[in-house]
Amino acid sequence: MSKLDVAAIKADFPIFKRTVRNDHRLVYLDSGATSQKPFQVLDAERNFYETHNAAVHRGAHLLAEEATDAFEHARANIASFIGAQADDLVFTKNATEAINLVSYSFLNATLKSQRGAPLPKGAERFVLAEGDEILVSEMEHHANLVPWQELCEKTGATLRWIGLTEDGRLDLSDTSLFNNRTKIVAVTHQSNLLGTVNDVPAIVKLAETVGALVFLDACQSVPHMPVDVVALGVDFIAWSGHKMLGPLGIGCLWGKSEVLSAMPPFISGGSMIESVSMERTTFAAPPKRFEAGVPMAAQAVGMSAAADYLRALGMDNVAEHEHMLTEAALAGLADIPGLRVIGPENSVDRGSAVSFVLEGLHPHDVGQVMDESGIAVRVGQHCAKPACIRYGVQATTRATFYIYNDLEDVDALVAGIYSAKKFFGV
Amino acid sequence: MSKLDVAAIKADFPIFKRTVRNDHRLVYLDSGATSQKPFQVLDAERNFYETHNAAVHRGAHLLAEEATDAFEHARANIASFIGAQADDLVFTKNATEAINLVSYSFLNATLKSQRGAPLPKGAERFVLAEGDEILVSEMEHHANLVPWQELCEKTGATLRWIGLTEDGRLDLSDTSLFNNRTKIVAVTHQSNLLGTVNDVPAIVKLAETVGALVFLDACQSVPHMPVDVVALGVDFIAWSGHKMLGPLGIGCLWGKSEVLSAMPPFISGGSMIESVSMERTTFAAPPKRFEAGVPMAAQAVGMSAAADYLRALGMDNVAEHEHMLTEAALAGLADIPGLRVIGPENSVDRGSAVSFVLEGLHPHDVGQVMDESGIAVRVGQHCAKPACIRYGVQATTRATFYIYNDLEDVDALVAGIYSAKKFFGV
Amino acid sequence: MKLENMYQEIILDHYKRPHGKGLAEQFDAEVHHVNPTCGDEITLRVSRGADGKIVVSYDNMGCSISQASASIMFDQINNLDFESGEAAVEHLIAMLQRTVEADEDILGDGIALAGVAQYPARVKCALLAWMAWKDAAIQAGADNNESKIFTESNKEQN
Amino acid sequence: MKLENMYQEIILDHYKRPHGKGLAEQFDAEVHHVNPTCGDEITLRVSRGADGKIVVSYDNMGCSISQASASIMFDQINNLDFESGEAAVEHLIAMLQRTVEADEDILGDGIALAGVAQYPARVKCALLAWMAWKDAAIQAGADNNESKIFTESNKEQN
Ligand SMILES: Cc1ncc(COP(=O)(O)O)c(C=O)c1O
Ligand SMILES: Cc1ncc(COP(=O)(O)O)c(C=O)c1O
Repeated sequence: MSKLDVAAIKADFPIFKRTVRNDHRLVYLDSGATSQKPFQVLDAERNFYETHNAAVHRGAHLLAEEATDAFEHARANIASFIGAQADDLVFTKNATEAINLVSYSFLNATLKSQRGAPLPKGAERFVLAEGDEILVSEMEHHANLVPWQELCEKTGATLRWIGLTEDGRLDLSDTSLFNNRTKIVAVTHQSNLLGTVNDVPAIVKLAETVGALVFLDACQSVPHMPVDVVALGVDFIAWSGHKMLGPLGIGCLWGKSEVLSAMPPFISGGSMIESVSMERTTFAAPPKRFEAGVPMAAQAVGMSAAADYLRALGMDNVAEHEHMLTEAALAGLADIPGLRVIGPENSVDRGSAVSFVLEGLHPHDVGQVMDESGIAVRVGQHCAKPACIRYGVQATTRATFYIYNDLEDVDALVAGIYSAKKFFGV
Repeated sequence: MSKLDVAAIKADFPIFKRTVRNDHRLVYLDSGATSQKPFQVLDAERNFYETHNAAVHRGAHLLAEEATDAFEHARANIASFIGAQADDLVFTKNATEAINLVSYSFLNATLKSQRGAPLPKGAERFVLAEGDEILVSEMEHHANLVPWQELCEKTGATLRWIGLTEDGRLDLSDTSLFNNRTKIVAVTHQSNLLGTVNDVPAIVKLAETVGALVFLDACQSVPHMPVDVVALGVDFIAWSGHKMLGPLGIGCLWGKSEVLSAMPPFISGGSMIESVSMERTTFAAPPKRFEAGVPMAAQAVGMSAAADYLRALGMDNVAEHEHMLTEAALAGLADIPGLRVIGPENSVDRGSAVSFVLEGLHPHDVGQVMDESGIAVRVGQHCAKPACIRYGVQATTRATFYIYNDLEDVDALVAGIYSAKKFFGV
Repeated sequence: MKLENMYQEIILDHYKRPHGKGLAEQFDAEVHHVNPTCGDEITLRVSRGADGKIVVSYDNMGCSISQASASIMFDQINNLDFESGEAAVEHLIAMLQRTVEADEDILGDGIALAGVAQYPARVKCALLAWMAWKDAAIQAGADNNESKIFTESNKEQN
Repeated sequence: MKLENMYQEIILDHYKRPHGKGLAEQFDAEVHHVNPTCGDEITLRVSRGADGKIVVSYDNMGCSISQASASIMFDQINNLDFESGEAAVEHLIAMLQRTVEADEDILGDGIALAGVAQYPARVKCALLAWMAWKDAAIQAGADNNESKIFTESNKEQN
């Protein structure tokens, strides 16, 4: 049983006041792409603009002080949401930038080291030699794949990947993938396509034996389950605000402090420097070193309010609620003739992203029929084309659940699939 | 005479409803750092979240369609604000990212070309050889200096710079700075420290003779004067939303379409790809190629509303209004004993950023006394340390004016300076 | 129900029994276009006859709209010269942007695609095959005046 | 007026007539700290006597608060051992975070810096010299137990 009061929660989200096509109620099953926002988040952001707006860390007047204070308070609060210290949390525009920040740290450290340019203490961990390896998996979102491909293409490092088992899990049987050339292992915590929750302790253990860094793509975990970076034992995590009830335009990179300190800057400009002359610039300590330019302070304040909202619900309760919906959805889908779930078919170590294909029906067409009755699912490759190829599908239809969904929404999903089949006569 | 009705404008900005220290009215003279936001902008952003929120370019359901439509409409509207086409406008998190996008295009094209990796047609313009030159100026904001220093440090290119005359202008007398090794000339349209408006046609002409690209930092021009990219004849401009009444967390890079098409990607991930496999990825055309991850759609909508707001006032009127305030401020400051303006002392080819130092008084202390009576000025190096060094000052106090300022604010500034002198007995 | 405007019988017929699907062995140019969000793909080949007529063949995967539209494309512009084919593509685009009334003489069964205009996310599906044809025809040198109008956003760039 | 709480007479006196300003020729460690937003700078040198006492000298540029605070720092911790000096630094930090009552025995004229706590943007100014001292002392090997507490955000990293 779920401890969430979905009716009360829904009342906090203005978007559910509108109706969609043909005056249907909105059945929003696309939180895996982006979540809806409660008024508490929107109010926090607006309040920042209406009463404290100023450029943070750039002035000494009252508004600048208040804005800086609000921004840094948000940082501390979001850090505490994942069990971290404020100084180890970097704000980015989205998770994608956060991943690129890490991949470019390797590029920049490598190039600077080749030219004997100054590097922070400990930067050797980020210096790549020809033939060094970057290890990802076949279930990665493009955001956690393409930056590493690009890094390899520019440095001569080799990209390797962990394959997938038939039932949608990482195939960790080939432990030679973890070897002494492996510099970093970058994998997702929870697959946005398959729903699989990966065995992080196992990966950390394998990486530790070869001294590789571990980067965890937490886009689909931080919004949906309790995450404690210390307990996870990884070196980095990244996620976006917009998938956890927060504003668009903000993401986070968390890193162990000694690892962040060892990284040269990525995006450079104002506020990330210590001292600048035409000839030479020295850089601030993290997190500032990685936050060039006027930052998204209002969005940080909004994201912090989102963390408060989720904390008040209890992340255990959120996970339990989604688990309940996932079990119901998997059960409902199992009965549908011609339907194949792409990803684990049971609810063990599994989040609420449920992807499927229907024989004789293209996902785009399925999604269209559902949309016509107000059900918003996502169709396509979900930025995870390699995993689609792995499972021999061109695209899937995907439903994802969140705190404002209930069993009625699951029923709507199942009914929607039957309508689509009927509409197309398959 | 100004054509702006400042009282009516002020009524649109919620922040002026509050008071600051000691219940003083807010005299906001720090728009050069960030501008305040009218309710029209805040409403537009909130309306997006409350009624259309979805991940853009990633779904086929109704909300996704509406969100995509709102986002792309915003792009077209903002592009038209600078006389450009929608497809040539890239959204970034701020101007700083936009500048880095260009500097990293050089880095990435150079590295990919060295390794024979695929590059877009025309990318040779971005390939650097040892000894190639990047030309900036001594008045650049750190955002338009440090990325180029970093690029040089990583590629072996040489950074050169245009010096400054005593009265705060670019010294274009040494034309040998423009030579056939010059790959790009990156200069500011209007200095955020000095207020100087640079002679763009002269720079474009010099650059053209040697075939160099021209990048214009338009952070302090687009918000304050009519800007038409076609008339300017440059290859790129960049600016931020937050300085033109728009939200934090969004900036723009505009580039000529054949130049943008020639650039390899910078930040990579979802939505910027054409096709992905584990082995190889191909990329979308601009602007998408440069917008990896879920973008800041709500902020784009807010920034578009800001463009509408300014367009309704008329950018000519905005410029004229600021000019009037600048003349009054320069006149008032000229009478203050021991005060030295850093930057042009007259109002010819000059924007509304007015920096000054006072004999025997540190800017931090000046700013503090002003703040105590509600006047928000910025103190420090304004992310332009090299220009501070050039003029032999450690820091300055800076007032910047915008549409919600009037002559009373100028009087408050002048009176504030006198109070500071009195307080410290100098 | 609006949905039936898009999924007209005639569209579903083309989808289920596509015309001209299958690649020719001989060709002057081949293109591969994809819709990156949904994964729809088409490989399309053209050869130019001495008379300037362009023969098209294709193979594709995708949703009902993209497949039906490819089938209709084959019916309408196979064996036409570049100008006539391009005119049909432009007419289809205009119809989907609702700036013209659909002309059955030009689009044939394609007029049934008019319902797609209500669903902006699907417009790309309807255009995929036609844009691929245009790209291939240009690559085969069919556009004597080297049309500069053409910029296909999904075209491979790298 | 709150402003006078920060700019007390005693602060302005130190600002106008700073104590101990000027760099010693001999030293075991030198640091250069800056406040990047406002440009305040300090160069600070320490040498360690055989008795463990640390002799400090400095040169600086900056606002009244940062200069007065450097002068007070000189009065209070020049010629102290590391532990006593560090305790003073910690006490100053705590006072500026308003977590302790200021103790004149430890901070001397530094208690007059308490008014700075009202202006968070100025706290850095008040701390600049003291943090530089701590950094220099550690670099000179004065902290036998290699204190891990110390992380100075303005320290040069590259
Ligand atoms: C001239 C100039 N260039 C660049 C920037 C950087 O803009 P942002 O911090 O919004 O990226 C600014 C403002 O901070 C500026 O005034
Ligand atoms: C697993 C995963 N990784 C990375 C991303 C990228 O996040 P964003 O687009 O917010 O940068 C997403 C979502 O799009 C995701 O689901």
